[in-house]
Amino acid sequence: MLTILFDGIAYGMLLFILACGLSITLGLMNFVNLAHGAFAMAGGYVTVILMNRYGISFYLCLPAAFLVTALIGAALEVTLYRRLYRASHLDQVLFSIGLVFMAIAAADYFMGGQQQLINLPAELRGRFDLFGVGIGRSRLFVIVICALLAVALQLALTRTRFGSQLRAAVDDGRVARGLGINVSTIFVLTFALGSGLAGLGGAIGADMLGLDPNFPLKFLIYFMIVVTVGGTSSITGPFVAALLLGIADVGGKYYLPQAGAFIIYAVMILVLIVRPNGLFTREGGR
Amino acid sequence: MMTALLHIEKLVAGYGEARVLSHIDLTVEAGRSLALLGRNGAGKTTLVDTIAGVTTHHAGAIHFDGCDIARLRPEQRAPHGIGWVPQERNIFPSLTVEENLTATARPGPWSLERAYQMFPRLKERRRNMGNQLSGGEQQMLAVARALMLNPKLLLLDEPLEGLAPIIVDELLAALRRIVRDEGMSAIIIEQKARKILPLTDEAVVLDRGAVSYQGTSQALLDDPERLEGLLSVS
Amino acid sequence: MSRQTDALTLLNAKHRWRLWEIALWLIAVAAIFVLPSQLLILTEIAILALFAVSLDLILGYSGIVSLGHTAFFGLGAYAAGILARDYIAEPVTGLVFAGLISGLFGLATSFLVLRGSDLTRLMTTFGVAMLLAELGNQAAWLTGGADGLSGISMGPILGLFEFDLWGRTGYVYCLAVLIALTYVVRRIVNSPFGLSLMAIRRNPRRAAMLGISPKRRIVVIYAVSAAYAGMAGALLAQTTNFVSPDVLAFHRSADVLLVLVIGGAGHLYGGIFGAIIFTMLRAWLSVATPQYWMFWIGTILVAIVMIGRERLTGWPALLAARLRGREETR
Amino acid sequence: ADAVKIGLILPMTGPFASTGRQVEAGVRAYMALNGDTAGGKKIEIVLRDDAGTADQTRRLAQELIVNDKVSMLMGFGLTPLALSVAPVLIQAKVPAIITSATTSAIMSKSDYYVRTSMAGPQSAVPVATWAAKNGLKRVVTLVTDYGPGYDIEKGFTDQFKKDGGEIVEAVRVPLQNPDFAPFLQRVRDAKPDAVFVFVPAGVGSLFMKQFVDRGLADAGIKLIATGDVTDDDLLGAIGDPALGVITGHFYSADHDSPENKAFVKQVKDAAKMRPNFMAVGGFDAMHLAYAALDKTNGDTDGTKLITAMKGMEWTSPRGPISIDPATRDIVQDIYIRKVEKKDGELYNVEFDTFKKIHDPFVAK
Amino acid sequence: MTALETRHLVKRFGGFTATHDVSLSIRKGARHALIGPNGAGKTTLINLFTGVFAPTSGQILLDGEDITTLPAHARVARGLSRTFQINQLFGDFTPLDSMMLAIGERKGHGRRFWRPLAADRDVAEEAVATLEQFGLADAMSNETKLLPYGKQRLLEIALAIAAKPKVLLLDEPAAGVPEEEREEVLAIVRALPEDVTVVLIEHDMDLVFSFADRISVLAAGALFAEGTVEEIARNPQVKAIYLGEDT
Ligand SMILES: Nc1ncnc2c1ncn2[C@@H]1O[C@H](COP(=O)(O)OP(=O)(O)OP(=O)(O)O)[C@@H](O)[C@H]1O
Ligand SMILES: Nc1ncnc2c1ncn2[C@@H]1O[C@H](COP(=O)(O)OP(=O)(O)OP(=O)(O)O)[C@@H](O)[C@H]1O
Ligand SMILES: CC(C)C[C@H](N)C(=O)O
Ligand SMILES: [Mg+2]
Ligand SMILES: [Mg+2]
Repeated sequence: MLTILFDGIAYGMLLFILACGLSITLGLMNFVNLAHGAFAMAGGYVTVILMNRYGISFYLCLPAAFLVTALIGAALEVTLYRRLYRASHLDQVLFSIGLVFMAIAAADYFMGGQQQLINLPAELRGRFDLFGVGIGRSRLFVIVICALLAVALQLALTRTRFGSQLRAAVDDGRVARGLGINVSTIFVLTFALGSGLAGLGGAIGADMLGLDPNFPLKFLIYFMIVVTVGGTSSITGPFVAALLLGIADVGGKYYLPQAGAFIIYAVMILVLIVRPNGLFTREGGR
Repeated sequence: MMTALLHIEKLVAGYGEARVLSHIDLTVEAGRSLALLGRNGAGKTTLVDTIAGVTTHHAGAIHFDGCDIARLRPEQRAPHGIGWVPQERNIFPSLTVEENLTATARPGPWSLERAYQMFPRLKERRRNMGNQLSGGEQQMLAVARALMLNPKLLLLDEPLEGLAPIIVDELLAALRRIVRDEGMSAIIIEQKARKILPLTDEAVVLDRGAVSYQGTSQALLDDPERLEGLLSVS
Repeated sequence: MSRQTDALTLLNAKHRWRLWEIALWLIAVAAIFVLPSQLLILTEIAILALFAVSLDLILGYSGIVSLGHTAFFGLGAYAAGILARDYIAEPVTGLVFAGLISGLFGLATSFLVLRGSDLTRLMTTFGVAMLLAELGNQAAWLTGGADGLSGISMGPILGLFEFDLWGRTGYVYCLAVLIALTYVVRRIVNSPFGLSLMAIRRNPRRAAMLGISPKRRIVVIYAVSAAYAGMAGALLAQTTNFVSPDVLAFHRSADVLLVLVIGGAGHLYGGIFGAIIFTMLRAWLSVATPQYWMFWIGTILVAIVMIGRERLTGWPALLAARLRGREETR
Repeated sequence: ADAVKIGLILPMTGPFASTGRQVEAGVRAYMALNGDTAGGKKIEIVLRDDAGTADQTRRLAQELIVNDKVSMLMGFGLTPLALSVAPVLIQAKVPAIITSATTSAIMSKSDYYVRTSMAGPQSAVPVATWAAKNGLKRVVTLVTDYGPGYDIEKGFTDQFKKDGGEIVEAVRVPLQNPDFAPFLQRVRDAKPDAVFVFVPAGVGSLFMKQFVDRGLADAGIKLIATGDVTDDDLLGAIGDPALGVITGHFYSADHDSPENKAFVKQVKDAAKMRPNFMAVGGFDAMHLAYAALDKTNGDTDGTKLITAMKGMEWTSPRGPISIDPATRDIVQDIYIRKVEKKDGELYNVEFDTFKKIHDPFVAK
Repeated sequence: MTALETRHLVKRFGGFTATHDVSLSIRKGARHALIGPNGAGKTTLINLFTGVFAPTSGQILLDGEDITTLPAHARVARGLSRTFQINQLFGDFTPLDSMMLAIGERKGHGRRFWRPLAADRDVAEEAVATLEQFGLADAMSNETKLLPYGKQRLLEIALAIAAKPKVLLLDEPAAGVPEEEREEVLAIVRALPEDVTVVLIEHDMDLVFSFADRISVLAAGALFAEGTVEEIARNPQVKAIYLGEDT
């Protein structure tokens, strides 16, 4: 019972870590970056290569995955994304799906089509019992990392001047510039952060979700669900949404296995019927 | 000795390929205020926005405080000391009133307290999101936001629009004080010439993107017929 | 008065038949005779084009983004498939039936697209499609479940024309349906009703203040669009004699969205051109490099956006002139 | 002396791309080892990607027949993909050799299907028998929620009950399912002797890891499965957690025969991967095509080719196999294997054989 | 005869009361002005009238009919029309398109989906005539968003008038309109038939005083004073909180 709750939380947290980068680029920067999953995949492959080819420790791989994808993100922002902030959402969809296709084919070319698996260090494998609750070590690790990340991000984006400058830049880039906000720098940093987080998510998620060239498409939808249900104006929203969805999904599949595949979609639709703009919305905003 | 704070020479600007302003020459001394007048579509907004850097600059120089800023990006101009109140106010909707004020603020005599002192209404609504303000409150916020940049030159595009008469009086008086006492300069656009001419030093009238009058405000005030002629639809 | 004549000329220009429009359809008809070996892929294009036109009705004209449009497509395919398998094998009956079923389902789910942001709509429509897909999977007794619906054998169209292995009948049938239904859309978007849709898309608040009920209009057009998608699905089921569960799969919703965006949403012909371009490109590339064609498609998509669709092809410019004031805002 | 074309339709992209990759490797390996002529004619492969979408499969099949004039079709990664071409086959009378799709239902839909992969629950039934014999009494089944899954679940369950076992619970996992936790927990809570599993190959490796992580093995629950879970292609990547897992399947890269040695070496050299059961499906499909053409002396009439294929028997890399003349389906040996380490690499090592297994769902 | 009436109207946003127990009654055919300090709740009131916001409590009556819960478009159909303080236009429509829409909808053509737009000659003629009245005819085929602000403002008003309302609500119509044209705009409004009720929100006192026959003053969400132009102009409290000294 509590084990299921724990598993649900862990699964939810994994969704969060994968989706929080998207809630930054989509939610805060208002860029429909469907290529988010491609960055996550990049982070995953960085980890796989470092661990399996060079035997580097998993713990070092995580920051490496973050950095590498953040750099890739920054590079793409400067060369491509930057020019599309003002394009229509549909153009952004077209563009980022194009990137996804390229990433899928490239991953296939360089890494092959099969599942890539990583083996976590021994201390993260298996599970232990705590008051009768079976706690998977790797899952506990995911929960801790995500909780820290959620708090840090929420503070950074709502309590700092950087956060408000970012939102201002997104609201009205022209006027933000006119008032002295360095929109390009802010965007490149934020975009790099969003991609880096995706990469980190990919690195952490590779163990549980697996990794193959189709990753960006396979999981895209889960990221989108989390961000939509959570609402696009904060980090807390997706955090709570991820938890809710994770618990509902795991719990639902446990107790009502016949309805397994319906649950996540049903929960999403219900939430959106009751709260069309997601769980957490500021009344204002776009 | 007074030097020109802003000196514009042979400026041509517009939107993309379209040229709206042709060969504008204009000077604003430090500590002086300038009324920018003209009919609907004359190019007032375009001129002010060009100084702020958010239109397309085609040719000409904009000397500001000793350097040519014509080719600087807008975000590089604000730090030189330009404070801008766009015509449509453009309050950031997803920021609170207070965040709207602090996000772009620069150090100087204008602090949050002072802004609130000038517009107590804003203090009452400080936690409101930018798009949950009344029209007049947005206007106040736009002006306060520009002041918090602590600029040397204020660009005010119809700043009185939508404000209650009593606030208009207060704001005009305050602007006058600021210009006189703090050495800030201001360019003020206004549809109702008679409202601002008494409070500004200089006046410029634009017509179809070119300067059709340049002189002191007093001179225009003294010559109502001339003023009428410059502003009415020919 | 000359101003009034001007105005009427301007308004008339919007719905005048253009040369390229007529040419397009003539070429499509001529293909029956000059491209007999390509009829299968042309059929596929016609079906996808109809599907894209249906999406354009809600996306391009009414501003409702959907990532679940395949719900209606799939429903129509199953409806037509089951009808043909168990009851009536005549295709046109099936087409109408599928349109009705999907239209009704569109009507029933339209309340979901009335609220929230683009993202909300994207995801609720997507969710509906996924639920339907899962339902189709579970209701194996009716739909054949994951194995798909087989055992369909279509009767001759209107009792007269048999489907053939070369796909000639199939193509003529699909093309005829596409032309007829595109003509209907053409009437709709050039009517006062169409204008009100475009207004709602741009500013629902102002539209309401002109006495328009945005909700009712959207419900109507959503149902029409759903019926169109259903008919596209029916065409697929009828020309392939099979309904696979992937008629409800996510990638189909995504594909049709891509197709429409490539061609340009809100242009009526955008979906049609998009379908032609996308299908041809994919077919050609996947023959040239079966493993890595996605890379090249991806590159092309990125290039299209970076270079700008308008600059790539001449026709949107023509259209822009024709539909001045109607292109999407960007 | 004109060439005979064979249309190979596979999912080369999308979620089932690795199926396509393996089958293609098998096909190419056969041609590399056996030359490119059969029945006195040159053989040409025309490869098409259907991305796993049935209407694409169908269109490609039709185009290959009408435009490219292929004499045979081959491939078909998934059940619905195979089913979608049935009407075309019936109309065009062209044989289609199924290299991957496994559902029983396919074969009856057209007389032009022949299969070289696996017939329905062919490997599940022997696993059930083996399990019952080896003292496993209470078993939970866990299968993916789609056609082949149902077939395998039913095959296993029927046989296992017949042999006196008890099915404690039947769990079905959605095809799109990122986390196995709730299902595994259900298995664990049911406290069975063993869990019988079928999930498609790629997912299978993830399943394995979570199975171990959840400590099911420690809780005394044995894992038995069809060979998909310990796919040869992924076994190395799964690593030690896979050790000791018992599966039943028709092919292991470790199968000890000269045919297999040659096959494995060829695929490893040419495609830089270890062949799995999909690859061997492609390999044997080619053999069948070649043999049929030899028999008809190069006559490409579809009906003659099908007749030639019926009853064909040969030794495949997987072992002795034949085509049932009545059902056109494959008859093959099913091996019970255990994952072991050999020369530092993991293999499915065969230790028991069930001979000449037919599709259990089709009365002999 | 009252055209528009509110009874104990209240609107709260979270903890903030924007409309505070407003009971207002506007006579049919009135030229009524609504003034008050910034943030007093004038626009909110219009939004309540037109159904943009639902009131927290209280009632709204149009011609004696309770319209409190009617959706916006149904109120328009009953003769309520408005302009927005901040332009709400169809940026990439032409003024002609916008007018065709407004007039067509008024005539109930909006459900016609088979008849081409251009077939409605009478609508087109009226559209052009209205555009001419507002000096927009020359720009009728340009994209709205490229027009100068003042012209856009005129279109905003023209659209509201095209609905031939019984009650017209104008929220700062003159903002951004040059001084000389302000008078012309109000002249058009003034020239509306006598039984059309006009409610004007405006901070330009010259306009208010020359236009209105009655004025209500709103402050902090509540009705603060009401009376004729002279009464209000002389009211010392109104001077203190709103008008200032020199008006
Ligand atoms: N974004 C734009 N793109 C192209 N042309 C524009 C754009 N904005 C304004 N214009 C044109 O530039 C000219 C000058 O406009 P501007 O807004 O500067 O006038 P203004 O004097 O500020 O008028 P107003 O009194 O109405 O505010 C007008 O003819 C207008 O149509
Ligand atoms: N959606 C909202 N949420 C919270 N507060 C709001 C909202 N909309 C308006 N307000 C507040 O309600 C008050 C009244 O606003 P309203 O727009 O009605 O003022 P107004 O009288 O029209 O003022 P102005 O003359 O400045 O336009 C303002 O203080 C505003 O901040
Ligand atoms: C490749 C496998 C997943 C194919 C599956 N057994 C099917 O028949 O659908
Ligand atoms: Mg202006
Ligand atoms: Mg207001």
